[in-house]
Amino acid sequence: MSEWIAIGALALVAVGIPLGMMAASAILRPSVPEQGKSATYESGEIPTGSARVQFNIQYYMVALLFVVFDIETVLIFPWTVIYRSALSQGASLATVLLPMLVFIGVLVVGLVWAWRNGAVEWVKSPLAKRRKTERQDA
Amino acid sequence: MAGALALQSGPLPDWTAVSPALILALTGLLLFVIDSIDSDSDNTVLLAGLSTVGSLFAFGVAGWFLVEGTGQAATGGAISLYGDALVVDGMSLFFTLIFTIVAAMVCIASLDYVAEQRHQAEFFSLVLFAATGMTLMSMSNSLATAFISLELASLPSYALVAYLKDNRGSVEAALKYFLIGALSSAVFAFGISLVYAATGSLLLSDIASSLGDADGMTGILGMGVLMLLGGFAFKTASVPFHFWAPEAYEGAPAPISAFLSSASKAAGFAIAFRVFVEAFPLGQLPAGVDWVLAFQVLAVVTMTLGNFAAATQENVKRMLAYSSIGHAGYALIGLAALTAGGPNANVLGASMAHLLVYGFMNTGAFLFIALVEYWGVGTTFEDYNGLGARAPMACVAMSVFMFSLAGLPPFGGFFSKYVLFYSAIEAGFWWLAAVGAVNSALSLFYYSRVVKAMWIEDAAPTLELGSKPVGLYTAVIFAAVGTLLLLPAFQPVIETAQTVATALF
Amino acid sequence: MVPPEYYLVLSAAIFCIGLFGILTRRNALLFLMSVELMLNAANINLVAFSYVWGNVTGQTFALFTMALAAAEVAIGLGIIMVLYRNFGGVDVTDATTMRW
Amino acid sequence: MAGIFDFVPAIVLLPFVSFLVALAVGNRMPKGGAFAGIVATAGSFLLSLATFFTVSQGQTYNQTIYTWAQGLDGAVTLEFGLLIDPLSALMLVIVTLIALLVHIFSLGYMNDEGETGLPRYYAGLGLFTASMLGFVVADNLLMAFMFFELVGLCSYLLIGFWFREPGPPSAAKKAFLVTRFGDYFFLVGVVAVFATFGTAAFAGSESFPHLAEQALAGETSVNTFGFAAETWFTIVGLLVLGGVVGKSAQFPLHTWLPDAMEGPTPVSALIHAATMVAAGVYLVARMYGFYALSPTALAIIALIGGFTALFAATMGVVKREIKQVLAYSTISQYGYMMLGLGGGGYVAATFHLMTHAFFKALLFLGAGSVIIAMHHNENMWDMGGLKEKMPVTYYTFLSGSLALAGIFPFAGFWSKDEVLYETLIHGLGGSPILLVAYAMGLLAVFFTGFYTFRMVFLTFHGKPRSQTARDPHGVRWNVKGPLAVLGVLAATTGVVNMVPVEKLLGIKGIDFLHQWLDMSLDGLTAHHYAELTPYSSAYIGGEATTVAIGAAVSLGLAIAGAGLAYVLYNVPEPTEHTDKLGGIKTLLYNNYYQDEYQVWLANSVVRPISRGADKFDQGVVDGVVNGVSSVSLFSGSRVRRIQTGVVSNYAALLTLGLTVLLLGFGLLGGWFQ
Repeated sequence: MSEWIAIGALALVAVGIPLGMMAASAILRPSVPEQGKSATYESGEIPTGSARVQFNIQYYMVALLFVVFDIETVLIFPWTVIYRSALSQGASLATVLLPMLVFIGVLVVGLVWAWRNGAVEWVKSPLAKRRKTERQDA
Repeated sequence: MAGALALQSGPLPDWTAVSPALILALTGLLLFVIDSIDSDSDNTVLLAGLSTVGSLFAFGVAGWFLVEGTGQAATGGAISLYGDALVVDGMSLFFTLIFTIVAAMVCIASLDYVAEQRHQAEFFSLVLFAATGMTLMSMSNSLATAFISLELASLPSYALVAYLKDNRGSVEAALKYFLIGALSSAVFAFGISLVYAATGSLLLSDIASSLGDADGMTGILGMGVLMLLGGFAFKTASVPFHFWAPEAYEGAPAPISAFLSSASKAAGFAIAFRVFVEAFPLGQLPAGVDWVLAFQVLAVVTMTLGNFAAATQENVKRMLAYSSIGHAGYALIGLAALTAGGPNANVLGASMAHLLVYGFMNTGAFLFIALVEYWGVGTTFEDYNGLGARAPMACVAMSVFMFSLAGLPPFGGFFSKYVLFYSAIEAGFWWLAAVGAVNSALSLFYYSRVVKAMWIEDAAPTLELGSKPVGLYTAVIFAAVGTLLLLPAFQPVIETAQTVATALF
Repeated sequence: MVPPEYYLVLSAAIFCIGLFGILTRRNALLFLMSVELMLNAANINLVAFSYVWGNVTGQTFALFTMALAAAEVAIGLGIIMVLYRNFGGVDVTDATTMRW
Repeated sequence: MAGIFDFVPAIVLLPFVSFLVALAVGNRMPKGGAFAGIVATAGSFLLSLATFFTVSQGQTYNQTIYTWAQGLDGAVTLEFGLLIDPLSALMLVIVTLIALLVHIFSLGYMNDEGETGLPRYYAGLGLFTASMLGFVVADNLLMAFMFFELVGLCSYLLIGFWFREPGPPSAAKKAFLVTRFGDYFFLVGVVAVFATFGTAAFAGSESFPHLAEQALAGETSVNTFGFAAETWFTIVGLLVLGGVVGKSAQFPLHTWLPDAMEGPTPVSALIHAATMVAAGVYLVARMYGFYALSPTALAIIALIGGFTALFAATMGVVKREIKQVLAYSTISQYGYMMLGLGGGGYVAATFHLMTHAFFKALLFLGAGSVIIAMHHNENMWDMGGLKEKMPVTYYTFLSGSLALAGIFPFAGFWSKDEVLYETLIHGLGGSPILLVAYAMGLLAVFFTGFYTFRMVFLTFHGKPRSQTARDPHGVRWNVKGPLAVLGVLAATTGVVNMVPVEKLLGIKGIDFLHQWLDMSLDGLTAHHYAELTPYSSAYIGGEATTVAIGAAVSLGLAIAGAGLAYVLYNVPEPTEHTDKLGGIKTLLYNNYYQDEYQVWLANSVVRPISRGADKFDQGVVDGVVNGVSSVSLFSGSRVRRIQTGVVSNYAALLTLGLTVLLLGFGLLGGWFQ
C-alpha cells in the first residue's frame, strides 16, 4: 500500500494536467470553424492525393541504417558506466579505450561501405543510375 | 589463466587463441573495404580467392593449434578469455576446422556461381561473417555469447539465402528461414532469461554450480532448458524446429544450402554440446529436468521424419534437404546417449567425428547440385538421367557422396556412422542405434535413386551441358577426395574427437 | 517489493501475446512486431532478475538483446521488401511455391 | 623370413589391379581387358596353390596388417588382417580357380559374341574376385563385413551389366536391396560383437568365439546387456545370420537369386559357385566356433537349411528356362550346406561347399555354352537333341548333373551324403529338430534328381524342337577348356573325403578333408568344433550300418528322381507333364509301362507342391518385402504433407511441438506442483 501511493498519485497528476489544460482551452477559446483550419498540416503546402503513397526505396534504406546504427550506440552505454571507475581502479587506458575504438572502427567500416554503395544518398545520381542500367543490359 | 600456448617459438599471448575467428572477421571486413574503395568492381576471382585464402588460413591456424595441443589438457587446459565469456579448447578448435573447411569449399564453388550476379563482395563477406559467428558459437562459454554468436551466424545466413533477390524461390526460402529463425531466437532468448531467473548467472560454469540452489524454481529452470533446446534445434534443423530447412535449402543458392546444412548445423551442435554438458551436467541436475530424454525423443523423431520424407521426394535438392534433417537426428545421438558415468566422451566424440565427415560429404553433394544448376539441368531425379555419361568425374564424386551419406562401407560415412551407433550401444542405448540402422536402410533407397539416375538411365536427347566451371569442379572433387581420405584418416579423427570430448566431462 | 513471480507472470503473458500474434497475423510486419514483443518479454525477465539477484549481467544482456533485435528487424525489413517485390504483397501465406 | 604368406595380400591385390587396368585402359587393350584379368587371376591362382601347399606343411598365419583406428580406453579398435588356415587356403584355391576359368570362358561368351562395354565387364569381374578374396582372408568380422558389402556392390554392377534392357537393372536392384536388407542385421550383429567382446577377431586367444566360450564356462565375463550369456550369444549369432541368409539366398531372402539370372551367364557361374552366395556359408564356417556354442542358433540354421533345400528343389521342377533351374538348384544346394553346418557337420558342409563350387560352376558354364549355341534362347522347350551337336558340353554337363543329383561316385554324392549322415546321427542322438531337417533334406534329394535330369533330357536328348536347336552355333576352345577342367573335377573331387568308404571298409586315413581341417590354429580345428557342438551321436545298428543305410536311401531317392525324369522326358518328343493337365492321357498312352503311382506322383503331388511353393514365394515373401517398402513410401508421402508451404502453419506446428514438449516434461518432472 505504502510506497505505491506516490506512483499512483504521480500517474493521476500526469493524466490530469493535460486533460485539465485541454478542458480549460476548450472553455476559453472562441470557436470559428473554417476549411483551412481542418486541413491536414503539411508545413504550409496544400495537401494533394492520399496519404497512402509509395515512398522511395531510399527512404527505407536510410530508415534501416538509422535503426541499426542508432541501436548500436546502446552498446556504448554499459561501457560508459564503467569507464571512469575502471580507470580509477588502475586499468590502463589501452585496456579500457581500445575495445571501444575497435567497436567504433568496425561500425565506421560498415558506414563507409554503405555510403560508398549509395545507401545513404537521398536520391540516386543519374550517372549512377545510368551505369547500373548499362551493366544490367550488358 | 595458466594455459599459455605452448608453441615452438615460445608462448603466444592468450588472446591469440581466438585468432581463427579474428582471421575470418578481418577477411570479411577487408572485403568490405575493397568493395568500399571500388564499389563497382566485379573481380570475382579476387573476391573468391581472398575469402578462400582467409578461410584456409583460419583452417590452418586452427589445425596447428589442435596439433600443438592448445587449450587441451597437455598444455594446461582450456584457455578462458574475456571473463570466461569465451573458451578455446580442443572441441572448439575441432569444430572450427569443420566450419572453415566448409567455408573454403563454398567460397571456391561460388566463384562460378555468383559470377553473373551483382553484390559479389557482400556475398563473400557475409559467408565469412557467418563463419565467424559459427566459430564463436563453438567457443561460447556463456549464454550471452551463445545468443550473440548464434545471431551473428544466423543474420548473414538470412541475407545469403535471399541473395538471388529476383528469384521467387530464393526470396520465399529467406522469408521462411527468417520468420522461423526470428521465432526460434525469441524462444531461445526467453529460455535464457528463464535460466537466468532460476540460477542468477549466464556463465555456464556458474549455472552448473548454482543448480543445486534452484529449489522451487525447477519448473522455471526446466522450461528454460527446453527453450534453449529449441534454439539449438532450430540451428541444427531438428524436429520440431526443422520446418524452415526443406524450403531454405531448396530455395537458397546451392552453395549456401551446402554451407547452411553442413557448417551451420555443426555449429548448432557445437554450442548444444557445450551448453548442455557444461551448464547442466548429468548427476547435478535437479529431478525433473531430464534433457537427455528430450534429446532421445528428438533424435528418434528427427531421423525418422527426415528419412521418411526424403524417401518420397522428386526434387534432388529437396531430398538432400530432408536427408540433412535425418542426419541431424543421427548426430543428436551424441547428446541422447549420455548417462551419468557412462562412456560419454566416446559418444560425443563419435558425434563430432560424424559431423566432420558429414561436412565433407554433404557439402560436396550440395555443391554438385550447384554444378547442375549452373548447367541449367532440371531439379528432379529424371533430369539427372544420364549425367554420368556427360560429366563422369563430377558424377563419380556425387556417387561417392551418396554412398557415403548412406553409410556404405568403403566410404568415410560408414565409419563415422558405425562408430556413432557403436558408441550408442556401448552406452546402453541399443534402441537408438537400432532406429538409426533402420533409417539408414531406408536412406539407401533414395540415395541410390540419384546414382541410378546418373549412371543407369539414359539421358534425354536434349541434354546439353555447358562449360566445366573450374571453381565448382575444384570444390566438388576436393570434397570427394576428402570423403575418401577420411577413410584411412579416420583413426586420428576419431581419436582427436574423443580426446577433446573427454575434456568436457 | 514485488515478488519475482509477478515479473515471471508478466513476461510470460507478453511472450504469449507475441506468440498469439505470430499464430494469427498474416502480415509479415505484424509477424515481426510480435517477435519483438516476445524478445521484450525476455528482456523483462532479464532486468527483473538482474535486480533480484543483485548483479548487472541481466541488464547488460538485455541491452545486447535489444541491439540484436534491431539488427534482426533490419534484415527482416530487407527480406520483406524483396518479398513485396516478388510476390506483390507482404502476406506471409502468399509465398508457397515450395512445399511437401 | 619372406615366406609365401608375405605374398597373400598379392592374391587379393592382383585382381584389384586388373580391375584398375580394365577400368583405365581397357578400351585400348585387345579383348577389352580380358587378358589382364586372366593373367591376374592366374597369378592369384598360382599364389593360392603355393599358399595351399605351405598350409599343408602345417603352417598357419594370423596377422594384423593395418590398423584403421586405435581406440581409446574401452573404445573400438578397427583393423585389417589376414587369417590363413586350412579353411581359407582351401577357399582361396577354389575362388581363384573358378575366377580364372570364368575369365577364360568369358572370352567365348562375351568377346566372341561381340558384346559392348567389355572393359566395364572385366573391371567388374576383377573387383568382384578381389572383394571375395579379401573376404576369404579376413581375420575379423568387420573386415569381413566390408568385403562382404563390396561383393554385394559388385554383384549389383555385374547383374545389371546389360542395363539398357528392362530386366537386368531391376534384377540388380533387387539383388542389392534384398541382400542389403540382410546386411543391416549383419551390421547390427557386428556392432553387437564389438560391444560384447570389444574385438571381432576370428582366431586367437583374444578372438570373440574364444571369449564367448570362456564366458559360457564362467572364466571371463563380457557385457551381455542384461541377457543370459547364452541367450545373448544366440541373438548376436542370429543377427549375423541375417547377412548370411541374404547373401546365401536362404529362405526367406532367396528371392533375388532367380532374378539375378538376368546377368551374363559367366557372372552367374561366378556368383553362384564361388563368390557371393558362397560368402554367406563361408562366414558361418569361419565363425563356427561361435555358432557351435548356441544350440538354438544351430537348430535354426539347420531348419532354415533343410527347408530351403526342399523348398527350392520343388520349385526347380516347374521352371522352363535352363538358368532358372540352375538358380533354384543353387538355393537348394546352399540349403544343404546350412543344414550341414546347423547339424554339426562342419567338415561335411565345407566339403559340400567345395564340390558344389566345382559342379555348379561347371553347370553354369555348360548352360552358358548351350546358350551360346542356342543364340541366347534359354527356354529348354526349344532345345533338345543337342547331345550329338556338342559332345564336349554334353559330357561335362552330364558329369556336373550327376554330381548335382548326388549319384555315386560323383563328387556331389560324397558331400551331400556326408551332410545328411551327420545330420542323421546327431538327430538320432537326441535332437528331434535335426530329424525334421534331415527328412526335408532327404526329400529334397528326390526332387533334385528329378529336376536335374529333366533339365539334361530336355536340353540334350530327344529331337531338336526348334530351328536353332537343329543348327546350333559352335563354341570354341575358350568355352570347352574350362568345361573340361571342371568336368573332371566334378567327377573326381569326391575322393578327398570318402568317409563312407572308410567306415564301411575300414580303410583308415582316407578322410583327407577331415585331417586337413584339423590342422588349423588352436580353436579353429574340426575336432574342437565337434567338441563344442551340443550334439551327441547315435546310430541305427552300428556306425557302418548307419552309413550304409543313409547312403543307400539318399542314393536310392536320387536315382528314383532321375529315373522318373528319364521315363517322363527321355523321349523323342517330351511334353510338358508338369504344366499340362491334359497330358496325363498322352503320357499313359505313350508310356504304358508307367504305373498309376508315378502319374499320381508327377501330377498330384509334385505339381501342387511346386505351385504352392511358387505361390507362397511370390505372394507372401515378395508381398512382405514389397509391403514394407510401400508402407515406408506411403508414410513418407504422408509425413511430407506436414510441410504445407505456409509459414504460419510452420509457426503453429513449431509452437505445438514446443508446447507438447513443455507439457510432457512438465508433467513428467512435476513442475506444476
